[in-house]
Amino acid sequence: MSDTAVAAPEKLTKKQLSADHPTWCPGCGDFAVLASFFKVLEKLQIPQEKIVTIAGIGCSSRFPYFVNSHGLHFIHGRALPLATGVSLSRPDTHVFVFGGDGDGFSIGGNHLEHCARKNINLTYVIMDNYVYGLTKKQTSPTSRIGYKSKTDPTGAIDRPVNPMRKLISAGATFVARSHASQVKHMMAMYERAILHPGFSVVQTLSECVIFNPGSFDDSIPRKGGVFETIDEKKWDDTPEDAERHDVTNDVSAYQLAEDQYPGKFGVFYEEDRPTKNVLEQKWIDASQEKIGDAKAADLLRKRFAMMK
Amino acid sequence: MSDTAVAAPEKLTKKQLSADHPTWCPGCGDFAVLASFFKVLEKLQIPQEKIVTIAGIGCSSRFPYFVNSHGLHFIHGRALPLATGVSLSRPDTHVFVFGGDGDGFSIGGNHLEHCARKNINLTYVIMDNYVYGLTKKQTSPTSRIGYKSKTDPTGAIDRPVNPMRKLISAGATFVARSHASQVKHMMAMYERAILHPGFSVVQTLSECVIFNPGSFDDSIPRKGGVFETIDEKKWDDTPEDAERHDVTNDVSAYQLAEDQYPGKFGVFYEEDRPTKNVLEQKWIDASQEKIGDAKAADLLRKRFAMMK
Amino acid sequence: MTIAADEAPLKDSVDTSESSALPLEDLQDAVIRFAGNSQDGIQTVGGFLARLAGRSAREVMTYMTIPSTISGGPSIFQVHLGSGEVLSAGDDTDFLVAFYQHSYEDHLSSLKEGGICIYDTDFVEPDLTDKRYEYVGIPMTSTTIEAIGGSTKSRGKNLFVLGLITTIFQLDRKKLCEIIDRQFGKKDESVLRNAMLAFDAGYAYPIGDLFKNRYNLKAGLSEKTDRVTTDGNTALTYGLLAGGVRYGAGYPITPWSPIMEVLRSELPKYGGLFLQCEDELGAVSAALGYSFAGHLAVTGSSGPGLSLKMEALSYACMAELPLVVINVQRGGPSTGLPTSVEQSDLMQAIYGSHGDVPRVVLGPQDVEDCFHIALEACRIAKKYSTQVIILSDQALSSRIEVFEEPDWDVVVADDSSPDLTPRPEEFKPYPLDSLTQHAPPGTKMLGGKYPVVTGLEHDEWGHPSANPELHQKMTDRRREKIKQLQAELPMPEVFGEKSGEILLVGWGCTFGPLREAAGRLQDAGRKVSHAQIRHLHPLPADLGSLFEKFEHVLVAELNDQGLYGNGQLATLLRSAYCNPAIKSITKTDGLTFKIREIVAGVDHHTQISS
Amino acid sequence: MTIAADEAPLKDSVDTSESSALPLEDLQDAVIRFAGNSQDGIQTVGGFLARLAGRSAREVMTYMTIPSTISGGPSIFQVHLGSGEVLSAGDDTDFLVAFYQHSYEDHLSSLKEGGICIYDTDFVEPDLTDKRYEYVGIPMTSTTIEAIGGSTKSRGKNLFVLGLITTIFQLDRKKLCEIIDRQFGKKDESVLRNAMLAFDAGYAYPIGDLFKNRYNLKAGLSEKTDRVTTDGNTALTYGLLAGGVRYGAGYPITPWSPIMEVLRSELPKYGGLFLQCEDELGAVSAALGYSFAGHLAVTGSSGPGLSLKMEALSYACMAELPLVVINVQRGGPSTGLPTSVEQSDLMQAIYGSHGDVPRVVLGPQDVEDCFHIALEACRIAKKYSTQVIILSDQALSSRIEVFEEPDWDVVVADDSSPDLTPRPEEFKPYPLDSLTQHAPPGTKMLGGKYPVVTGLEHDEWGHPSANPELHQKMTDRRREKIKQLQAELPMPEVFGEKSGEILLVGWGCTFGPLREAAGRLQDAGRKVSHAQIRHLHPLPADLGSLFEKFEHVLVAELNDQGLYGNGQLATLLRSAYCNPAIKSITKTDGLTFKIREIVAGVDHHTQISS
Ligand SMILES: Cc1ncc(C[n+]2csc(CCOP(=O)(O)OP(=O)(O)O)c2C)c(N)n1
Ligand SMILES: Cc1ncc(C[n+]2csc(CCOP(=O)(O)OP(=O)(O)O)c2C)c(N)n1
Ligand code: SF4
Ligand code: SF4
Ligand SMILES: [Mg+2]
Ligand SMILES: [Mg+2]
Repeated sequence: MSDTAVAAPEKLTKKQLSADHPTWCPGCGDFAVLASFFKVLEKLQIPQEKIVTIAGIGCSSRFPYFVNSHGLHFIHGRALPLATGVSLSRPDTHVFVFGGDGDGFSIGGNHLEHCARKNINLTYVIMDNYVYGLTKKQTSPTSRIGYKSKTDPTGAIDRPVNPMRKLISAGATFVARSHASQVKHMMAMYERAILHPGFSVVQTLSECVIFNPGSFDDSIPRKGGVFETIDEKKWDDTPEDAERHDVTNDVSAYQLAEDQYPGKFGVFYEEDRPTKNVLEQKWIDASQEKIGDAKAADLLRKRFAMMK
Repeated sequence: MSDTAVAAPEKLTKKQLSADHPTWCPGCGDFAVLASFFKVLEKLQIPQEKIVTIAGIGCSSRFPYFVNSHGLHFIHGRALPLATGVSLSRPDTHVFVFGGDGDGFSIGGNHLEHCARKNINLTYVIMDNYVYGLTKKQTSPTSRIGYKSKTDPTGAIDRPVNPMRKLISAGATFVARSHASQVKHMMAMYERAILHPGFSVVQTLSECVIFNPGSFDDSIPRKGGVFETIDEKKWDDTPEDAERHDVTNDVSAYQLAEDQYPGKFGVFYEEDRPTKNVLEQKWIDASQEKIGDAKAADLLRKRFAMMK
Repeated sequence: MTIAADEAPLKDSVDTSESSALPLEDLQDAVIRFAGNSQDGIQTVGGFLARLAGRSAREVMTYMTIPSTISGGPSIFQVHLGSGEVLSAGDDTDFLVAFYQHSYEDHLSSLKEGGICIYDTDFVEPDLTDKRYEYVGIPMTSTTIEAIGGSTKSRGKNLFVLGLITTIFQLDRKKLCEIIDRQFGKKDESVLRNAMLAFDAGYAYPIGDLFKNRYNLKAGLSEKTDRVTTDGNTALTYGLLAGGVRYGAGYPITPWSPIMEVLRSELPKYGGLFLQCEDELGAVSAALGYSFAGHLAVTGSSGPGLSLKMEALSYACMAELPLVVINVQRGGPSTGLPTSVEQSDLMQAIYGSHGDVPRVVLGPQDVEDCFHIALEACRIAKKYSTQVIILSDQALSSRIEVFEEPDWDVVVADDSSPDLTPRPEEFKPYPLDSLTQHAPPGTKMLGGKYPVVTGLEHDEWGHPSANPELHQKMTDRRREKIKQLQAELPMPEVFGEKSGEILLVGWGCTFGPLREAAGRLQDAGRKVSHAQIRHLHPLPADLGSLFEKFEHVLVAELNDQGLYGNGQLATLLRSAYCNPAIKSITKTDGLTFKIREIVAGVDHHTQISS
Repeated sequence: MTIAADEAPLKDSVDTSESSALPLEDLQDAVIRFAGNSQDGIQTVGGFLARLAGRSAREVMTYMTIPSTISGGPSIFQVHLGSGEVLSAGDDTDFLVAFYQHSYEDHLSSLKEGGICIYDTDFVEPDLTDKRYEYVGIPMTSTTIEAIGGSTKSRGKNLFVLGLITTIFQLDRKKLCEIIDRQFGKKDESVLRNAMLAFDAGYAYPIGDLFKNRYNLKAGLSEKTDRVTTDGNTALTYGLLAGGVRYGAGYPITPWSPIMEVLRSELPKYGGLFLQCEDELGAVSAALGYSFAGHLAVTGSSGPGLSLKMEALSYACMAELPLVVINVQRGGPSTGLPTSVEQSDLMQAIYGSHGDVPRVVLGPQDVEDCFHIALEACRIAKKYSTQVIILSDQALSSRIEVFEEPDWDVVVADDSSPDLTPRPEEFKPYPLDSLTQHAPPGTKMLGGKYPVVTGLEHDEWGHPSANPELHQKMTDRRREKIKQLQAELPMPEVFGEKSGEILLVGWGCTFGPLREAAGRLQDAGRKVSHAQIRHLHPLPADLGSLFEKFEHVLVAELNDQGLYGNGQLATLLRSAYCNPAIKSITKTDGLTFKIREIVAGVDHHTQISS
């Protein structure tokens, strides 16, 4: 998403942005995602009526109820195509999609891919808890092998999706990874995602304390894990810089995503490619230029003359 | 697919394997795919009644009618999950799926991805003509930018899917690319795919002479193009070998797939990973071992005793 | 190269004197069937004839079949030209033009006794001993090749035949040349030249020895000579544009694709756009995204694709988002008969989504009506924030008819941009007592509280709630607003008396055959009336009392009689009115009704019960 | 740690003497509602009581609500225990156990006049001036904490209450201990110990001063004390296993998920497997893959997921592949009320797919019937190579009932492996004149020609064809085989006379309330009968003549009255029989019928028309 720096007349505060108290379980990682989102919105001061939060179905997908903005709580797995409709037809709004790993990678996996290659201008936060939360503990496409769920009582056996790799290969133009236990990191990622013009995605590990407790301990320093962030190239010609990650290089981004447990955190990939929004608008502009100031009735009249 | 060397008592011939004369347009690339498939079957001598050809909807998806084997012509985009059901429940059969780029990458894109990560034991040939043939020339997910179709009268603008990258990142265990104008190459690819235990895919460029003529000329030597094959590592410790492609390395496979027009041909990736078929069977075996020779009635009786 | 008709390269030397010497027979109407292969361009010729009718105060209806193989195959195009009202493409034909032996063999039986079979002597050997018909053999292929010059092979045969027809029927050559010019003038220069060469070869062909007469199709009642000639898909598409649709999303499928293709090309001119999606689930979702964003949007498909949209349509009902949905029906179940006509998706249109989902279903009765139904669908969707499904079908989609140009100043919808006026503090998106539109993104909420549109049951403010009474009340709300629409629906026009022995009832593309059948039965002295139902759900409020005035209410539909002997509309009508006079005439052979099939159905039911 | 009941750590010193001194009142039945939060484990207690009933010749029916928030929230569990037939969970309650102030406030009105409200004095302050009820305050929380030791906080309160109920109702303490032991015995040793400590604290609680009576629930009619106690989802699941289902595929959704979870765990023991798919479209496709492969397979979901399966189900009809499909209905439209009961997917089950798609729809009427309907579905799917949709619902899915164990030697299906016997040369998969099964992969075709199963219309050999007559004949074939099934269906059991003033008709989970209502009206001297329809599509052949013998046929359903005043089953019945005596009693408040609502509906319709 882009074009966000327009300041609202009155200052937008967290208080204004808060709607219902979240119905998530105490301790759920999703609370921190919400809090970080509020903080970034406060910082960017997007006019309140221009914020649109859209979600499918899942614990995480209840997000729109907790944000006091225009919102839509859709059906399972289809939030992205719906958001595509909003983004393409209402360039004046800022479109955000929130959802879970099941919603995004299972039933919604194909929409994600096509949204990415078309580079639809919106920001998508996947709150990944490696489990189906709302339906109470079935294996999700990101569940680790061996994870015991109601649908894998002896442990999951299917190789999980690698979200970063999926997104990079699909053509998403901003691909990042963050962690609900790291508020500052989340904020930085969300801010960059929002400021990115195009399809920006931040996979955010968000612990389901009920059905998958401790799942991300490996990446939480205070639980003995390692939170390994990506060291991005600074283009400062120093020898250290040679070792750093070039976020514009999709092959190294792909390589960097190899190990996903606990994996690395930060921006994997960022590309400057025209959005579908811009490309379609170009066509609209060209068409309208051609017709001059013909009204709908004129266009129809002209077309029907051809059918005589 | 694996376990194919079982010879049938009478020799299987192309004649036996031919069913209806294909309804494809004269010159359609799909004819050559069919012919190559017949030749490979002749070579491998899979018992005729064990061959299962499955397809969705599209010109290419009419394939099953042209093969005299058990077949199923399903609905658009869902051939892979249907074939999954056959593969998992009938390990004695050899499951082949054929279809087009629209069927596989558009409406069926998500099933492809999940079939790949689960490593379902079957062979999938995508007859890619960069267009929707059956519905008469709409943009497909592999149509090149600028391609003029009925849905992109001024030329396609969306970045196309990169099939090799999609498949590699999704976790397919055999990923290859071939060309309907290169019968020997096709045969080699199909044979290796069939012999591979697990989910094997061969994207096969197959020209739609009606709606996308000349689309693959860049890769046809007699039309002035270049048919660039992948030089696979031979592990012979020669200096030349260092330059060759290691098909077991997913990152170099990914890199190799960067340029898709005309792109390279051959095996991009091959991995030895247990199939879901094997993993599920292990669980079945373990469960059955535990229950001894209890019959269904015994199992039910025992379970109901727990509900008293 | 653009050739005005009067500059057309028709050599003055073309000798039509010989054939013009034939006696003239006046015809009220004529049914001509061209039978060949899909590659022969017979659709083009049929289309030209239809367009000519539109320009020359005659009526027309066409009918075509599409081969099921990709590489093409046998195909027909039938044109019914008439000076009076032309309601169907004709059960039987007066003239058969047979290009190949298989065309001759498969279609000879479509000729009326005494009908004329015109065949290509280069390919057809007819059985001249069958004295029911007359035969005229013409070396169409070789004459065409000769006329154009060998290189283009048999291409152009269609225009040769058009020329032939022009001379046989005394058609307006000048107007036809204009039409040909418009079609081919934009292409390579040689294309138009060859077309005209072939046309002229046919026009000049010496028919004097072959035919007994030439024919004069009398001019029609309509004074207008500038009417529109087009097919149902096109009419529907422009109806949507006139109705204010600016955004759409879809996925290709026959016979829906042409609608999305034209929208994709046209919408940018109107400042909107059409999105080709990865599948139908994505398409209906994107379309709902436009609706949520404040636009009037369309999605559509044919049977299999509609099935895929059912979940999202259930959402649209709960969220009360406006949407126009097109289903161009084809033969089912499943992939079925993708290029044949059938009306078997009516129940799905009404009941296909899970839950109690009141929505609106409309069925256009002819090509012109495709335009007007689309307009009406737009109006209803907006006013009632509801989903309107338009059930067109394969026959309507490709059939060509002539009709008067709409009055654009009347029909074109006003400004269709989202309503972003700030909403007052007391604004409720789902008030229990009135219709409203939701507040789209970008709208300032003056009370400071922003709304979430949801598929969960909710209160008047759109807030999720599982309160039992509320669910009951909101279910009532969703039903009652559709009943409110019902109250304003007009009754269907009744052809014939408003009471009597038999009321023939139909919907959709069967309008013509039903009306013709009613006319024929009336002529035979029976008290038969006909009503075509365009508002299928809800039904117009007084329909039940109309039905009570007839001994038999016979509902003719192109779908199956089901487990209880009733077609789909008949099932609905019987359940709504519990009137045992309502009986079914159904069939599913992929073809439209013939007049005689309807008459037989009427006889069957009236004999059984009398 | 496994404690046999007689070794249970109930100290001999527990003093129950005081309370046992209370006078005993005999009860025929009792309705007890536990109202607390979902985290309090009241479901567990309810389940224990239900299981005890199964073991002690008593009848039981339960009812629970599920909070809609993930983190839990207010929830109730109601147990109706009786010595006679128990048909519903009870309109009103005799005893209310209120854990919190909100529980007390929200549920007090469920008590009958004179009913007893037992409340936790640690959390609830009742309004003792409301003299309609009696009040018994007990410090449940603090007593539990005291009994277990502070650390576990209020956990265990549920077992304290169970102990209390055991002493109040003179329940069989030994059997209850066995049941508790089975539940907790497998866990950590301390879990069982704490459970028993809490239970005993309740059991020993001095109730002498608080209650006027103790109660004696009389033993029931059934001699059996080894009956099965379980819920509808479980019964259905094992019915499928008994019926021969060995393969399944699905995607999670409430309240269908438990069925797939149990199948996933159980099927490997039977040599089969259950596949969790990426979505419902994949699931129905995989299930059809099993069918094609020669197995009997199942897929299922709840409303939204069923909508997604409609396209593939249309295919299954065309291809004639057998499949059992479960829909555990919930409140709609869309996500609706996912944890409430509704019967609004009936029309979709019958008509939700595009095209004319005859298929079978069954509705189980109680928990036991879930088992038997599943068996029947398996039999029908196989015999007719058809798709059978079982419409269960949220209420049946979680309701606990007691029933007799099936006779396994009778009900368990024979070998269910694919039929790979070589097919003779003349084999036709779709003969026009008889039922057949297709030849699955692996079958040798002795004629040398191998078949392709297709969704295109086809001839008797399965070969695609667009021939008009053939499409008609194959449509007939698909319809007639379902009519053949219809001819063999039994009539529904009629409770009461087979003719009279009123026939109450229902389907699915409303069986109990309808039968109770009929009984109550009969007691009041009215000629009321009741029939619950289990075969919803096709309907049993003679249903129409049964209906003709009643003045009023009142169809009670948990769905909306629609645009014409008829619920979904009523719509079907009216259209099939055109009998205006058929009228609707409907509601959509997410709750099951209360007896008095049905009685009111009966009064309404019979007053209107008499
Ligand atoms: C069509 C459909 N299928 C299934 C469901 C049930 N369902 C709701 S949420 C969900 C998955 C939730 O998992 P995830 O997306 O990871 O979100 P989380 O709850 O873990 O945040 C499922 C399967 C549904 N509502 N609709
Ligand atoms: C649900 C559904 N949507 C759409 C269609 C229409 N349709 C049939 S084939 C096809 C795409 C064909 O393209 P592709 O898969 O590339 O095959 P090709 O014809 O090019 O070989 C489409 C859109 C359908 N049959 N079913
Ligand atoms: S169930 Fe898990 S994901 Fe859902 S709200 Fe609770 S902790 Fe969060
Ligand atoms: S339309 Fe294209 S893809 Fe289809 S059969 Fe013809 S050449 Fe092949
Ligand atoms: Mg999740
Ligand atoms: Mg293609």
